[in-house]
Amino acid sequence: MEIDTMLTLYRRMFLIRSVEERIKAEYQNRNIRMAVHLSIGQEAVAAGVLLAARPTDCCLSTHRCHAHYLGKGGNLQEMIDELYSLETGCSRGYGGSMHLFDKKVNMWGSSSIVGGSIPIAVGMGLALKQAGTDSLSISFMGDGGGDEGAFYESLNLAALLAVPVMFVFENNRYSTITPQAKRQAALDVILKARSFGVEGVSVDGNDAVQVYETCLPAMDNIRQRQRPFLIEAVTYRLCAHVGPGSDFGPGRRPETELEEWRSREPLGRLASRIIHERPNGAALISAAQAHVLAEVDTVFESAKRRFDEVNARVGLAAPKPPDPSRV
Amino acid sequence: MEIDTMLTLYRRMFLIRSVEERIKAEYQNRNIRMAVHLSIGQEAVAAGVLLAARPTDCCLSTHRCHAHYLGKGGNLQEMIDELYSLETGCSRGYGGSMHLFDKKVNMWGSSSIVGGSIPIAVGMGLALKQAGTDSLSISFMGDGGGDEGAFYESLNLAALLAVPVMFVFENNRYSTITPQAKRQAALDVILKARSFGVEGVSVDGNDAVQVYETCLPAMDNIRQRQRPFLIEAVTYRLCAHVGPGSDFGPGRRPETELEEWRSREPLGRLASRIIHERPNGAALISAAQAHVLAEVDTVFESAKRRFDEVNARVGLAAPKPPDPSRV
Amino acid sequence: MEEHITSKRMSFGEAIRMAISQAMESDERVFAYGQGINDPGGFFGSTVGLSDKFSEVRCFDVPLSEDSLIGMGVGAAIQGRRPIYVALRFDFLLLMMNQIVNHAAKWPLMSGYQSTVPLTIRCIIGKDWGQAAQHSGAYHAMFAHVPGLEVVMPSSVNDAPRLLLASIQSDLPTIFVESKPLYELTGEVELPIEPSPLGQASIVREGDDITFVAISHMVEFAKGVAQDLAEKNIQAKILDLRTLSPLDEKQIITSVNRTGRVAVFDVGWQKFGLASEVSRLICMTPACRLISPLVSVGQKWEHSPGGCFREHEHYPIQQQVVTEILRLF
Amino acid sequence: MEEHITSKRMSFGEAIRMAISQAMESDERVFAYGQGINDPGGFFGSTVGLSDKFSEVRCFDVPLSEDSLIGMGVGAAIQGRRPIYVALRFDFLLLMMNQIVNHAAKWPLMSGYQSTVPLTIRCIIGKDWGQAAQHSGAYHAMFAHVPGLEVVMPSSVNDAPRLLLASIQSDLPTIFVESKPLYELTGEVELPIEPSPLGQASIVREGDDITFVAISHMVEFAKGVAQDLAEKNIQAKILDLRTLSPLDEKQIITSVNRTGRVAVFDVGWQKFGLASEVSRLICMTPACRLISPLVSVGQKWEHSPGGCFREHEHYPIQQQVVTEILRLF
Ligand SMILES: Cc1ncc(C[n+]2csc(CCOP(=O)(O)OP(=O)(O)O)c2C)c(N)n1
Ligand SMILES: Cc1ncc(C[n+]2csc(CCOP(=O)(O)OP(=O)(O)O)c2C)c(N)n1
Ligand SMILES: [Mg+2]
Ligand SMILES: [Mg+2]
Repeated sequence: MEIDTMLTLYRRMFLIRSVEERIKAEYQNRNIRMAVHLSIGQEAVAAGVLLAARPTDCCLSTHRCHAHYLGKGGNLQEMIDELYSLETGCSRGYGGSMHLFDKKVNMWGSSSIVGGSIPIAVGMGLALKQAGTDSLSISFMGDGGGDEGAFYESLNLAALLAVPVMFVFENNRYSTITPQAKRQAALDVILKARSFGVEGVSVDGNDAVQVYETCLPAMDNIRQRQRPFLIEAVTYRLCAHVGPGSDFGPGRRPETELEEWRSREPLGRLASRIIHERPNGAALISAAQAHVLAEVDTVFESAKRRFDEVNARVGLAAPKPPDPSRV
Repeated sequence: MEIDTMLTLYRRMFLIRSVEERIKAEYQNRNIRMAVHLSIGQEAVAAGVLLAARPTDCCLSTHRCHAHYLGKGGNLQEMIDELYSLETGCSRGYGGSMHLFDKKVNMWGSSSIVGGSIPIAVGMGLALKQAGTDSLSISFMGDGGGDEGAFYESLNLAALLAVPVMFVFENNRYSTITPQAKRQAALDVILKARSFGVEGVSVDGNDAVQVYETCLPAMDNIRQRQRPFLIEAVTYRLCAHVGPGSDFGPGRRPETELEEWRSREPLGRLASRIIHERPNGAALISAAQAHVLAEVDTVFESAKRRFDEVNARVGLAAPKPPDPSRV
Repeated sequence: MEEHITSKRMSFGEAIRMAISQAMESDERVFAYGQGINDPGGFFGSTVGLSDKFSEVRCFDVPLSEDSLIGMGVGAAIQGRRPIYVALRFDFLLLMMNQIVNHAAKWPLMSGYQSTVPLTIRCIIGKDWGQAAQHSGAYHAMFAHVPGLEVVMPSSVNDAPRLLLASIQSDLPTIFVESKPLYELTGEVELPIEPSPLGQASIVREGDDITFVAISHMVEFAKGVAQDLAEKNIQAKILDLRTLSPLDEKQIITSVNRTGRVAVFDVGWQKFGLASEVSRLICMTPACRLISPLVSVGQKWEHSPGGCFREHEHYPIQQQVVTEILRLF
Repeated sequence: MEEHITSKRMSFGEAIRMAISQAMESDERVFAYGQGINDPGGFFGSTVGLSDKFSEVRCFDVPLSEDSLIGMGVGAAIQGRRPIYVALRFDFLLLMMNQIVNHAAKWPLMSGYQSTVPLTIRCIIGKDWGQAAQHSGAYHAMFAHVPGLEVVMPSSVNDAPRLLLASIQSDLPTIFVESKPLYELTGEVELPIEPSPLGQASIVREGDDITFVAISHMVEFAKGVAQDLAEKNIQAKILDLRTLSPLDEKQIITSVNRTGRVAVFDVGWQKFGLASEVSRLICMTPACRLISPLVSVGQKWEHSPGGCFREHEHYPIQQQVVTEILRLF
């Protein structure tokens, strides 16, 4: 793979990571007054899939949509403004963290109802086809989406009506603290998709390069054959389901998993590869990081300042943040 | 197979057939004032599955429930009373043709919402298990049920919670006039079920003996292992989707299919076999027929007389029957 | 091409089809889909021939996957298409609630009003040949309770195509509720069909003694009652609401203010229904006083039974309503 | 075993859990299920420890298959079990509408009333840390519109377990609506918990000048308003409806008849909602006249926004309501 592509992937992942780490850090100030679902640990999926996509391809997401918004190239300042409840936010202060929207880059929003955006993505694909474009529709979902009947109806509809849609089954193996195996009697989503007439493939969702290299030809194929395709990206969420905390321990996720998956976390892996393959890799990475961190800083400071200005007028008291253990 | 079992199967099928033929004949008098969905041609499914079941097993059905009600041993007079809108009907005049109910034989009703009764059947099975019985739940559905996400959710739930339920996928290859292939991109329901963790098998749904012989061990297995199972019974509806008419011709079902399936109709097939295998087969069949026809006649005459009595009081005008082409 | 206004007598089903056909002709973004939509019977005639005329790309049959079919419509609508889903029974919309309420109705707000959802869902209600509890329900009040949705309920052959065209052209998701009894009617329809603004009631009959607020096929029922009352020298003004959401609050209040008496003719249940909403308008309007209690006509507080004798007791009976209203005077 | 009445101070979540635990102890047919039900946090404490005490057979985690999960509950209920489904957000009930309305609510009638559906569905509403449009909706009016369902909406720590027990014991499907703000409360609960009859409002405050009809956490809000008004010598009587279906029509009418003024404090939208239904009762009762227009307090006619500034404008503000009511006098 070209170094440029690898660096782009890295930069996108690092942007996602940095933004989310910053959200974590700022959350205690209680001025991001909404539920946030972080993708820390899962960045390779958004970055890999969306770098392979074209700007004209249309994307829909779930409650966990920060990474997809940023991966699609959504405006960072508008996203952070949205998290700070500002009118200048990407959803004008109506959507919040779970409903990020940026028409300019064809990020068409998300649903916080699990499975809700899947059939909508099929409809987007149908519209793109009807309009005679060769764009495709990209539907991000979690493994929780695989519990919902709507997903199977959507697979069938997409195959039956020959809709250009890429289903991205982002399998972090949990819905909140319930593992996939406690919710699904059979775990092979590729087999399921195939039984409905949709081809698919499973990839290491923590390997951005593999995700990207799988998506590129798959997307070409979708465009040319006007047929849906499914990619399962196996990954792991390093933070809590919701909020900045953690949900490991008795009755929740086992600590051992955290250790195991931390060692496979996608940024470190790609960084090693870049450094390993390129003599100046480390320098390139540092430069990319510095650039991103500066941008993130500027954006947050701006949003925070304007939040304070607005709230000086409105005067809302900082509420208690919610019970971190539940959605 | 024992001659007694074959004769019982024949008698049940002949009862279903005779009742439905009589409904067809009486329908023009406009005193059966409701939509009727006839199972003529599909009798082997109800007869075969339900003869294999025990009286304590609990059954749920769909809009096309006459055959299942009768196959389960539901009271005939109460069924016909229900069709004549009488208070003495099996659903007390509230249910009508699509909602036949007879607790005495564990016929627990039906839903005219396609797919609606499938998860309910899973719940029935769960209750039977929780109560410590070894009864099972039997869920009849059409191939239309295979379009609905609820079916796949139900497969998963049944497999996950180890529920003793027998899914009977009665595949007459059409939903109204839309063939299965125009609704489902992939047709193999056994593959689908398996991908959700439910084993299954496909049988000739016009062969009552095969249906019965497949169900018997399968049901034993469900009882013993407390695991769901699916049987696909491929069959064909010889009448119109709804009402006493026919729905063959341009834009609907091809006439050629009718010819093909008429020759494979289940009553004639079983009769030939009985006659072929037993010297006195023909006589046994005639006796069974005469007995059933006499009962059907008595039951209809009684219901008709009482309908007239009630309507002499209430004075409802006979309405126009509905457009036969639509539900 | 020069267009001149003509008019044509047609059935309710033909009028609906005409509106769809005209919408598809003038806007390539319009498409229609539904289960069995291309059946030669074509939803009581309302979709006959559309796929021949516009191809199966723009009028297509679909599986029984109600929830996702509406989701698909939402997605296409968000991308600028104008889908019309034909749902037959209103009861089937209960399978679609997640997509209608959680998605179609909310998507515009969730996007900061940067996105529209021009989706139309046609469905049919009404007592009809013993269809029983799961095939004859009327749930318009549930949808009228939800912001972001429009609920349209025509009562006549002339209004229906006009209102349907407006629904298709609207940028909000619209529930277009037809009624089985209306499919028995024929009427004169002006061509080409012009969209009729949503949110405007029409006066079907003038009268000073009592206001009848009616919708859908209950407008015909109200006319029958009004005629009987006229024989006793009581003149009812009949307002045909035509749309439940938006609701023509102004005309309702103006008329009730004038007559001081009101009867509501609904096709559904009264609790938390149209009679309730009309009452709210009355109670919240300063100096709007009723001379006599409001009369509420609709379904009995129960699901509709399958047998004809039970069904007969379930729906309102003209003579009983006349008697009830006469008691007010 | 001898039981004597004691009482204990506890949180709302503990009170709910206590009711479930007591129901499960005294009736082996009761079971509870829900997504993440056995999380150590246990739905704000309301399910903590149940699976330890009663085994995972009677308190179990489930997939995200809302529609079928309710269907499963209906089936188990028809067979005599008494399932409690814990749904968290009210918005998720929109995925279950087909099973709740087309099946649970209709099955008894469709069987000629030979079958019952003792299913309870718990859900939670309310403004809560920017949950936005899809996680804070209130749809109780939609369910109260449907015959065959019960809708229960407790407002206090003491009532909630009592009403929940009655819901579990009821043979009808019941929507039990909790509220996020209530989970902040603690209160004294009498033990053992006795079921509280459904359909009876309770008088939370006496007063002769205006009737406040309130539900769920808006009872607390109404108390605040009443206190402010008392300073101006206006005494509000507060009726806590406790259940929306059945509705205590008699107490509402009796009180409104006496005070001649009324304000409705709802957690949802007003159109086709509780304010409408209260108005219908008023309009349909002979000689029930309002001295001043009804005041309706609830959510703005829009879905709830995610951002805190928009959200702030979306919900009622005590001072504004006080001002509006003062204007009536
Ligand atoms: C229909 C529905 N049911 C339940 C919930 C509550 N909920 C919110 S996120 C979530 C977990 C979903 O898991 P998954 O789809 O795998 O996404 P992940 O959180 O792992 O990214 C749940 C159960 C919901 N939002 N929608
Ligand atoms: C959810 C739902 N969608 C649509 C319908 C309308 N409808 C009634 S019966 C039927 C055909 C169902 O086909 P299938 O399940 O194969 O049963 P069959 O009629 O062939 O026995 C349809 C579409 C319905 N009743 N319910
Ligand atoms: Mg997950
Ligand atoms: Mg079929």
